Amino acid sequence: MLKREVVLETRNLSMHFGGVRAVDNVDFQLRENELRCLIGPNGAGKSTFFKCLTGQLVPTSGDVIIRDITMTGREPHDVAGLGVGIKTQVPNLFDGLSTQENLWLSASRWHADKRASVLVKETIERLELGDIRLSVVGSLAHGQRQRVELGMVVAAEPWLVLLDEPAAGMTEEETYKTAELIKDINQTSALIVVEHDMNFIRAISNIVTLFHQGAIFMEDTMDVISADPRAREIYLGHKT
Amino acid sequence: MDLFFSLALQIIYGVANLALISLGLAIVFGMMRVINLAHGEFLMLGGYTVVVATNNGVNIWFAMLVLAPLVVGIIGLIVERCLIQWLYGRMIDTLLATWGLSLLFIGIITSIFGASTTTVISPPLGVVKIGEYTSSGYELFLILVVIALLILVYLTLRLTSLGLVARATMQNADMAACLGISTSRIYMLTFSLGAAVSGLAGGLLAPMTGVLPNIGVIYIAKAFITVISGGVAILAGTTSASILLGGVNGVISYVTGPTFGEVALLFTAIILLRLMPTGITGRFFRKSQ
Amino acid sequence: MSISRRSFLRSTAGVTLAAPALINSAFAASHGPIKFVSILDQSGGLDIYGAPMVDATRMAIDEMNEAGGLLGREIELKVYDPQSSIQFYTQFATQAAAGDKADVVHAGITSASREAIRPTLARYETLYFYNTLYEGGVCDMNNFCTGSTPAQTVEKLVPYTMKKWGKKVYIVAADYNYGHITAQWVQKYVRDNGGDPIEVEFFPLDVTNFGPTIKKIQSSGADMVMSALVGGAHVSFYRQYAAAGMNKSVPVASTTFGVGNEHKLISAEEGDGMICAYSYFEEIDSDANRDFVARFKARMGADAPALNELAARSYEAAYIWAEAVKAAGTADRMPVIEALRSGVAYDGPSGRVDIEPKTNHLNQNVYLAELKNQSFNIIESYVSQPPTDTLMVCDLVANPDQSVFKFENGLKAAGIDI
Amino acid sequence: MRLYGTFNGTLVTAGLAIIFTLLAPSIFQFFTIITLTQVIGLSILTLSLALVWGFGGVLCFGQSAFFGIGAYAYSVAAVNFGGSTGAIFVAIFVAAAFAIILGYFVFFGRVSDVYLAVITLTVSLILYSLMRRTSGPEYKIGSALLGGFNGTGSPPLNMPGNASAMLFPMQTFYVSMAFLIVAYVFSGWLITTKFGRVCISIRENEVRTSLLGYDTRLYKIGIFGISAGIAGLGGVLFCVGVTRVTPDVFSLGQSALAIIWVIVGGRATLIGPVLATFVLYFLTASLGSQQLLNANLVLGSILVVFVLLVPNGVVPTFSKLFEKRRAKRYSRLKEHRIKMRKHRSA
Repeated sequence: MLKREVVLETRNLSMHFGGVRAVDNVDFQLRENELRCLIGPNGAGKSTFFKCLTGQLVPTSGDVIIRDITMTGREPHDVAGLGVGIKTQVPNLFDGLSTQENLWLSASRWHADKRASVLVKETIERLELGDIRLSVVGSLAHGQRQRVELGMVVAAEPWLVLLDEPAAGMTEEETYKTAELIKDINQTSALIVVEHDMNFIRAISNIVTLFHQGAIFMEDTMDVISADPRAREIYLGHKT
Repeated sequence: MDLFFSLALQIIYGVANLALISLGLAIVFGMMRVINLAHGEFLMLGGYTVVVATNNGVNIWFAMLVLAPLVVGIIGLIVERCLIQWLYGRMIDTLLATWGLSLLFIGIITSIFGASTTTVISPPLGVVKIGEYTSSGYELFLILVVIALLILVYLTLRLTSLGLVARATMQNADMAACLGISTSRIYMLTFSLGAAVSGLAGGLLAPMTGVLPNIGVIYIAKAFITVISGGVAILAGTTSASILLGGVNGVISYVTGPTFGEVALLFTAIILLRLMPTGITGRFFRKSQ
Repeated sequence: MSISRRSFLRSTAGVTLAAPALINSAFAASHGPIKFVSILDQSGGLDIYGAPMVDATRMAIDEMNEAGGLLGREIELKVYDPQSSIQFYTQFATQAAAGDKADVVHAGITSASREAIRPTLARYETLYFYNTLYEGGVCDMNNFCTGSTPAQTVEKLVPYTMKKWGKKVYIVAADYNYGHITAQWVQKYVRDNGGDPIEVEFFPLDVTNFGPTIKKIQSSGADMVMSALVGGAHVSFYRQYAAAGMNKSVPVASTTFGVGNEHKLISAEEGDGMICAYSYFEEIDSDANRDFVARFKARMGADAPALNELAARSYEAAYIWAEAVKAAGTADRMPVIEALRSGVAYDGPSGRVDIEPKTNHLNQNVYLAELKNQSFNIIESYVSQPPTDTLMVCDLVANPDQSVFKFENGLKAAGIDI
Repeated sequence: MRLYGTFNGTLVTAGLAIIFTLLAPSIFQFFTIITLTQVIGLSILTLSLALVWGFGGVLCFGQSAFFGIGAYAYSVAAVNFGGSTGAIFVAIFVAAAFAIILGYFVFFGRVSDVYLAVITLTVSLILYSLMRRTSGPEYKIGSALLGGFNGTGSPPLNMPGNASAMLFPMQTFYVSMAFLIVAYVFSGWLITTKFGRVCISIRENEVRTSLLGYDTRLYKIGIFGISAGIAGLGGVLFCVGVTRVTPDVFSLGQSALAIIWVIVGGRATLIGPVLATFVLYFLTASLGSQQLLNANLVLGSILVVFVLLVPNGVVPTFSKLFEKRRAKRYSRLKEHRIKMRKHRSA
């Protein structure tokens, strides 16, 4: 099989806060239609890394390259402007608007009104948001809000999706559905998913990147990583 | 040379003056992130306390150093309980409410005392000679008071348990709340303390400027700009911003006259805020108080 | 009455627009009360000036009504408070002229307020009195300016104080039109008397810290300071000046200190020795004035403010207008203007005052007084001084159709080169 | 909050305003009509603040800066041009341009909301100080004097193309109302456009909006500039009404009033603040005609009470109450109908 094209890449990416090296010289590559999970214990730097990708943080040094365009230090809207769908760790929604309106805002960003309406309808079906279609999202439960935000990402039909902890705060059933959804999204787009939940990761991913102390510790399938004693130690402490 | 010294003293006084009128505001802003637009009126109330007290035969030192902070501190406590405490976390609303409060205070004082009030107090210290130049002894005294006040605030923050709790709250209010610190009580005390410091400042300045119901308006803009330029660190912020802005104002005032002194002060502040949107301390002294 | 007037307005709105003046004369009632409107700031920053002026005006009107009114008609006084805000001046002036149909409007403290309402009152042909001391230069048939102008007071104050204290004069003045023009007159008279105006400094009205300037005065070697500082914030100058011990070595003279009752706001030690010039002081030693002061104090009780030129002149201006109404036999505008300009005089607390017809300003006495223990001791008096500054640029006798403010752009623009 | 603004509502309101304009001469006395011009100017200022704050989410504490710039620009331009028509556009343009430059500084400097409020306030205070310091005859723009503390005269409006044909007070009133209605309809239309909806999104959640790929800074500068232009127009009518412009247009008090009016009228509507301006202006003025209560005292109390008890303002609170009542009535009707049906079927 031919190696697919690299769509997202970091070169020597570092992010320092004072003396703390949250991200330290990371070289990372994501290929077309790939689904990659970033895992690691708290403070491993995966969220900081994620924020450097989305433009929410400006890295201290190194580069972020998306589709051959250097995006280092560009604003989040520039990243999103390339057709990248982004879901932040804390749900960022228009709390005063209904689910449908939130989705519509996202869809209409890249599509004409007619197509946008179709996309909104599809998204509502795909994410089973029908019963909260008209609810004001500010009043929804956390898990539902997560789903609405996922919907906003999906509704724009992005070719690359960056998700920060999409399953946090979801019920088991919701988590399962989310995993299915992510696999579904992966049919048409590449994904990076930052996650804690091991079962969730196992359900969706083949290749996983393990962060440790700001650097990539290893990159392999979940099975290999779970089998690796050093990785287990990093991830689970000394309890093994 | 004598001119230089006496001029330098004058500029230091300008800096001290700025620090004095800003400190109360800085305490409230630094610890509570509340911008109190009624700050100028707290100064004004301090001044009125002193004038009313001395007109009724109270010793001027007692009135300035004890009564003014006490009375205004209590007013601050009442304001916090009745108004501010309902608005925490709503920064804009706090701004608006304190603005209303400021108008209210001006209205109340005008209704009670009329547009102007007879003051028989004058700066109670004599004249200090520097070579052939004379300076006001009271201005020297005020410089010392400001230094003492800054040290006192520093020690309070460093050594007392209130200070420790306050510093914790400043660094991370949510965390402090998790540790079981009653932020509500801390805020109440802080606001009252800030008001008391403002009252003291207003009382001390009354002999120099007299009292008018709307004298706060003259102070608020400057205090406001000083505190915002300084950033959230109470001591480092107030001191550094006062030195910078007061220094610019003093030098330019002497060279070109007062017209451009104040304009220079405001321009410095705007440029400063463009370069460092979170104030001097937001940029340079992240961990200071 | 009011209903019919309103419906008339409705049906003739077009006519009204074309000639608002028409209605005024058409409806100027020759019976019923005479309407006297006063628009003066009683709140906001200017209330220290406005409040005593209103008190004095009320007293004048009450006295006239107790004495049976004017021409057998009652005088109805309406007082508006523009709250130190220009927009309310325009609004209330319009209301007074077009709404209340006032026979006379006494209004304005700052020149800005006067300039805002002067065109309105001229357009609606409503007689206008401006009773504040100001920089001079208004040349307007409809507008009588009764306050003292710089040439009247500065001309007397400068030579007297220079002779007493020395020839090197340091000038401090408020940074607005009045301060600038007064400072120019001071410079002129200092030079005319062989002195040296070593420095002129202007202060925005909100400045409270005068430290750097006080140091400059010390190092300048000045013999005296002439102050044209104005407003509540500027009172700080005198306090800080005294606190630096300067009032003993370099004394201060002023044509503005006292109209806001500043001498009551600072202590005796801070103020003693200052020399000021006005056309009225509460301490003037005459029967008319003693009587006036006694009546005012009796009326106001314990809260009576000190009387100054602004208050006394508001009182006198009401009376000189009343004299003119009596002389004209009507309260209508043109006859009253004629009467005012043809030598109607009033013997008031400040002495005899009458209108100088070329300028519609006042010939008035000028007094110099020294401050001692929070009150003024009259040291010199000059009888019936004409408004020489305005006379240099204005002649309403030769050219009556004027409504301009000649000094808006300063003295130089008005052709006075000093 | 509604995403899809009701432009029909705006048109209805505008229709009512036109009816009001036509009826005004027979309702009000002549002098009130004359006074209305300056109140209309102020209400346009309030409208501009309602737009930028209520719909753009940008709390501009110094909105009066643009208002004052408009007033000064108009006065200076009208004196220099010898006519008012071009000067009105100059005023709008200068105010908007100033805001866009200022906006570039603050929005691209990633200044947070509260600091933005403070910086705009500081800018307006600087203008206040600066304009008060232009007393000498040397401070002139063309042939127009700035005048320092005393300010400078503002020429009246004239017929377009004929500078000597001054408008009569009644015509000035009609023109002012026309400007107000146009500004109102324009603002109402603006918030229903795509641009307006993005601005509302930014107010609701700036991060999410930028994650959707919108450069929020540009939109903020856009709405900031537009609202400043509207404020500048308000300044023009205000100074024409007053016949004069003084540095007080930049004062803390002027900024405070605009904010009070928006708060009282309601932050999320356009018509509320405009109505609040009219009501409160005449309330304040009537406080000046009677000397019972200090004006500051009343205004201060209003602001405190509203922030504490009616933070959404009068109009939204009322319409909410109204909607609730309507909803209740509907549900009652529904119950009633169901009961009736049951009754029948039984």
